[in-house]
Amino acid sequence: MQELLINSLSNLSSPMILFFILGFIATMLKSDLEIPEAIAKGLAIYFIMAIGFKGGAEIAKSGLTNVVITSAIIAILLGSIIPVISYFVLNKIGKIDAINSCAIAAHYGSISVVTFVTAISFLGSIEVPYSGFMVGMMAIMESPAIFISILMLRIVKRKENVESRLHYKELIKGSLFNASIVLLFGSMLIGYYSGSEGMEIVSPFFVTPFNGILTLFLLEMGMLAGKRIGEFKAVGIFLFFFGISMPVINGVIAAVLSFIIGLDIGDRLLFTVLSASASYIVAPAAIRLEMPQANPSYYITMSLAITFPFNIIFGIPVYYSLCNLIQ
Amino acid sequence: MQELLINSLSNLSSPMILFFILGFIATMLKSDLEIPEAIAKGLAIYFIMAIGFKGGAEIAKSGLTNVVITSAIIAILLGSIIPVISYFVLNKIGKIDAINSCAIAAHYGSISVVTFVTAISFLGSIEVPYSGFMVGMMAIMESPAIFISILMLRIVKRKENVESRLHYKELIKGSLFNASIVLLFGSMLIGYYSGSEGMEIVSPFFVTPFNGILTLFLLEMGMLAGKRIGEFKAVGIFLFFFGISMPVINGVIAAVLSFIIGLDIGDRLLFTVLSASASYIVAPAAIRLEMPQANPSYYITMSLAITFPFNIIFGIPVYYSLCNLIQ
Amino acid sequence: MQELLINSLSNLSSPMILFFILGFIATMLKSDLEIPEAIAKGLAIYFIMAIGFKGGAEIAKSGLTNVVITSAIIAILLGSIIPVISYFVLNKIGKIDAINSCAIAAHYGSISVVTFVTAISFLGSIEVPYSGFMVGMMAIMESPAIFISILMLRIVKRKENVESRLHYKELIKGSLFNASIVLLFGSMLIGYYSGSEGMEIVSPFFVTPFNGILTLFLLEMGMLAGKRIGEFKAVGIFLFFFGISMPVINGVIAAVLSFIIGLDIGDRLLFTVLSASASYIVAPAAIRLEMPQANPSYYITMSLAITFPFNIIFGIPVYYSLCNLIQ
Amino acid sequence: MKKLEIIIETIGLNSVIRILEKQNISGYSIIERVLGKGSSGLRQGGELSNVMKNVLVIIVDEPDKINLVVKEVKQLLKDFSGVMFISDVEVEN
Amino acid sequence: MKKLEIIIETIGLNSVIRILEKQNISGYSIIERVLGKGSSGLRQGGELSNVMKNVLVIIVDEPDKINLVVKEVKQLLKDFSGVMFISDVEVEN
Amino acid sequence: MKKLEIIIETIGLNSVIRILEKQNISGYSIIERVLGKGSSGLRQGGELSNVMKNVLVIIVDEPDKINLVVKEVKQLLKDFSGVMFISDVEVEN
Ligand SMILES: Nc1ncnc2c1ncn2[C@@H]1O[C@H](COP(=O)(O)O)[C@@H](O)[C@H]1O
Ligand SMILES: Nc1ncnc2c1ncn2[C@@H]1O[C@H](COP(=O)(O)O)[C@@H](O)[C@H]1O
Ligand SMILES: Nc1ncnc2c1ncn2[C@@H]1O[C@H](COP(=O)(O)O)[C@@H](O)[C@H]1O
Ligand code: NA
Ligand code: NA
Ligand code: NA
Repeated sequence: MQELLINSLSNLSSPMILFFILGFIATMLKSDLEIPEAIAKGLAIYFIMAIGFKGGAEIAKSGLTNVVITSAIIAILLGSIIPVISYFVLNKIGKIDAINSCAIAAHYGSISVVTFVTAISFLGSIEVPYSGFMVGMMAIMESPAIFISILMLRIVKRKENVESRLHYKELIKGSLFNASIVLLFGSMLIGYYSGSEGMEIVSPFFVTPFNGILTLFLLEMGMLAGKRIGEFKAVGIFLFFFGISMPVINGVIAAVLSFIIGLDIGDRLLFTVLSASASYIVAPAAIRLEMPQANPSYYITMSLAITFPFNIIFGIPVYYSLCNLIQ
Repeated sequence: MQELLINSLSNLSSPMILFFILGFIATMLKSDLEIPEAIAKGLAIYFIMAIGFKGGAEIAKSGLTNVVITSAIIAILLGSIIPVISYFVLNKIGKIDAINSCAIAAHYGSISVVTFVTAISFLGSIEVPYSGFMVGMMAIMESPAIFISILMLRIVKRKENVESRLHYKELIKGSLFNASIVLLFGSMLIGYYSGSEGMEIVSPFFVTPFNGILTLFLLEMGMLAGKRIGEFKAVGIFLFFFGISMPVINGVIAAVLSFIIGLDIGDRLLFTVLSASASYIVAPAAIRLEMPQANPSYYITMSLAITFPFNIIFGIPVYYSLCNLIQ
Repeated sequence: MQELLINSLSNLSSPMILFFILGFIATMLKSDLEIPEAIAKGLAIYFIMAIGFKGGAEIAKSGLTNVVITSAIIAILLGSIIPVISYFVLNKIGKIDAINSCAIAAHYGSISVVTFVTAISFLGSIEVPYSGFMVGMMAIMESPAIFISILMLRIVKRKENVESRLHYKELIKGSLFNASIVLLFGSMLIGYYSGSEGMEIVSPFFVTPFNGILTLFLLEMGMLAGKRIGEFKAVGIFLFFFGISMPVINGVIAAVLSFIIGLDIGDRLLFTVLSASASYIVAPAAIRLEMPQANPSYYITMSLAITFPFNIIFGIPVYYSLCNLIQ
Repeated sequence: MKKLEIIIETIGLNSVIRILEKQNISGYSIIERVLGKGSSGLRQGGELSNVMKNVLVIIVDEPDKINLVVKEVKQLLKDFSGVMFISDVEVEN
Repeated sequence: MKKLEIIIETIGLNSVIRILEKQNISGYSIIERVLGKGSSGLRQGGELSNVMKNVLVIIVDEPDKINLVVKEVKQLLKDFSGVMFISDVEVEN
Repeated sequence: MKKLEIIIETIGLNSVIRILEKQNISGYSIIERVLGKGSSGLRQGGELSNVMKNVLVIIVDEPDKINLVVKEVKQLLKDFSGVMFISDVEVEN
């Protein structure tokens, strides 16, 4: 408990988190702080390259054990069961209609890269190591929930004979070959292949200023999140609570599963964070295409303006304590 | 005198200033060098974060003395009298109409962040320290001149029964909660709160490459300034001389006042530079809203293409000698 | 031969090249990886500043010998004969019409900054020095081929009495005062003038993270190149082979000439790379203006999507072995 | 139906939106970063304050509604740089 | 000739282009980053997924061809947010 | 009044502006980064030279003035990729 407090406070006094909060508040105050989107997109690419490369280089150094395969199975499992659980919570408890339930479920089953990056930075600050292959787990967890949710909607709606609109080709392209997956796996491969020598070449850009650049990125993310605050009312009280409690539930599931397969604390935290996080880049684009009747205000606001800030500010230290408890 | 020469030459041979001049000349030659605005806006945010954070961290280390309060009073005072003096010079000596006089006065009473950043870099190069709270003084000096100028216009025009168009809400929002003020104070708070530990985390991004990044930014600023060169003729000879002499007058006032309240040379230079500088981001937006009859070509060209280059290239070392003289 | 293999493999395992390939493949897979153009343009400016400054500072340190003048003559010579040779290969062997032959010839006679930057990074990795003035040679070689090609077209077409459309003013402005030339020479001057002291100030931004930032830039360049893959078919088999064999021919000419004038291996490689590279920023803009009947799909696709990848991935180590052979 | 196109300096956009909201306009579109020239001189961007850029607002609606908007925007254009023009369109839905 | 303007959410652009290609439309223009408001609420950008942005597609062609496109896009607009309007233009070439 | 819309490749913009200036056109607007397809193939951006992007120039003026501009731009469009169309608008000021 005391440890949780210490970690929470240390997290809350990290410049990264504080700049996120600053961005959030600045936008709420309707400050005219403009966020050049190009910069945000450029930084997103930077972080994917940085963590991918670092993960690959780490694997090159320490090798891969069998735990990778078990981990990959767990990753797919988590990506498949979280949307199902989420759907039932939304539809049965929250009485949210089937389409919006499926749409939201897809987001919570998928993952948020920035939350993962922040968790890595948190582990660095408390000097807890993690395995390079966990970056691959993130890539693996990005798409299954999207497929599962689309499947769920088809099952639920099969009687209604809803005009089917499955863009197979675009969906698979968008989910398997989407930007972040290709770039993540690619960067891992490059990091693996170019090893510690390559690491030396790129580390003044990808390692040394990593945390500093993260403050700038989280400031921008805070502004993006704060910009949606006006749509809170539209979201409603149930979905708001869903947005801060579902991550904890998903986190617990992941913490337990990753403990069972015998992962170390760092990797367990990362699995927990991945499960707790909700997608706001890949999932919205896929779901908008597949479920046009679902309301994008719901899922974008929830994942970007509720769950993301919650995870970044409070979630990560809480999940860390959680992982420490379960052993 | 000799010292002035040395400082001027050293300033003129700094890569930052040289790249500014390069950008200016390149654009004058109508080179097709395009300036991605998104990059310029992103860099502006970087510098505000960097100096804010550094200022806050410095305060955390050295504490605050009573001089802060006197300084804040001086800051507000300078921000209030400079527009009044400017107005009289413009209207009585230059025979500029009341509206344009008020509009221009607002710009010279407000401040330019980039000029301040360049002065900080100059102090660094001659290894003269400055106080962290001076960043706060910059934030304080941004808005008063805008309010004073609007007030002046109302007084001057009260007989004419000009249809009043005061956007109270937008004006106050735009002046008190504008991007740079919120971000500056926020970054200072974060720097203060996360202290030297936080500084260590962000310094590879906010400190080490600071001067290098400044060369890129000043290149872009030089290009933006050079782009307006075509409007020089529209501005006219009087306003041109105003643009290079008013800064010196304002600088002298600030140098004297800051000497009286007993500040050290570094802080005095910064007060002088703030007073000498003219706003080209915050003030134009506010004044365009409040004084639509004023000609934006005047104030934007003057502050961005005349006063800013003058201050950057010649002003800063001159002001430094000035501050050294007054003691 | 063995050395070539080693250098080729070492080049192929450098993170820079690997990220280029990743970008290329990702875009071919139609991944939705978006490239914020503003970032690419900002990075292009960064690299021009970085190599220009470094070149100038190096000249300040080691001085200039007579070889610079001979080199400049060679640079102009190469820029003048390559388009002529290219024209004949295209028009006589490939049976490409005169206008498109001239247009393409202009691109292969001009140079690619990014290829040059990658070659510098390659020399760094094998610890072979090069002279600062070579950056100036790049600037010198940018425009002659464009003028020569326009001249060739006029000669070829003189009988047809084609309506002449020479935008003298815009052409000269665009070719002599274009962005990269002004910025390159300007940065060299600044580097020369501010010397090793200036170098110290900017090196945490322009030197330390240089290779790391290059990975990000080459990723983006790979994506831009990959985006044009669809137009390969339009280009046809002859032009494709031209795009990978003409660079080698041009490279051999440059390797021989630069050996004759007695340059060191590093400088010879750079001359070879400059000659082998094809322009995809400056030349397209100039040629589009002067030869509107030429098909931009040809020259942009060839220089950006065929020759550039070829040079980056295979060319540079091959040219290095070539230069080593010729002695 | 009528299409109303308003080109106005960027800082006037909020006021236009307020009018559209007041008149309960059902839909509109905004294109940012419109450069141009008019009675108030050149607006060619190239500054960080956005004072030298315009936006284009497109509104397609019933003639009556458009007229109400036109009346109010006309007032606005006394204080902000901009122009406004109307044309006939056929809406397909 | 007729001018057809389609404002549609960004992720629908590919489908529109496919229709234009199918109908052998000779030319079209695209303006990206169009914000707006409509029956599906605000689309004010500010997210990294481009789900909250529109594009404007402009097609000038023979009335008959435009009608064929309109018919297919109408179908598309059941699934994607967007509007579509037609006006008369005179083409000068 | 007439509205003239010119879509032309980016490097032709300066020539268009020169024509507008010569004809003393009182106002015009420019939208940059217009992508598209036409007789000269796809222009989908994605290069650093801006050769593969268009601009849209909008000019609202008297029919006579528009005609003078049209005549000159027609000449220009022999050398630059682009199209041009005219429609009727009602200006509200
Ligand atoms: N006749 C016109 N045709 C097209 N756009 C115009 C016209 N007049 C003005 N504009 C646009 O409206 C903006 C403001 O116009 P003004 O208030 O006349 O300075 C200009 O910067 C142009 O973008
Ligand atoms: N009446 C309208 N006038 C202009 N643009 C509209 C109109 N209605 C909708 N739009 C545009 O079309 C987009 C989608 O509309 P909707 O499908 O109605 O939500 C909006 O975000 C607007 O950009
Ligand atoms: N029929 C059309 N409708 C709309 N835009 C067009 C049309 N034809 C051409 N364009 C635009 O004009 C540009 C140049 O056209 P072109 O000269 O025909 O290649 C294209 O890239 C399009 O942006
Ligand atoms: Na998740
Ligand atoms: Na001032
Ligand atoms: Na070449």
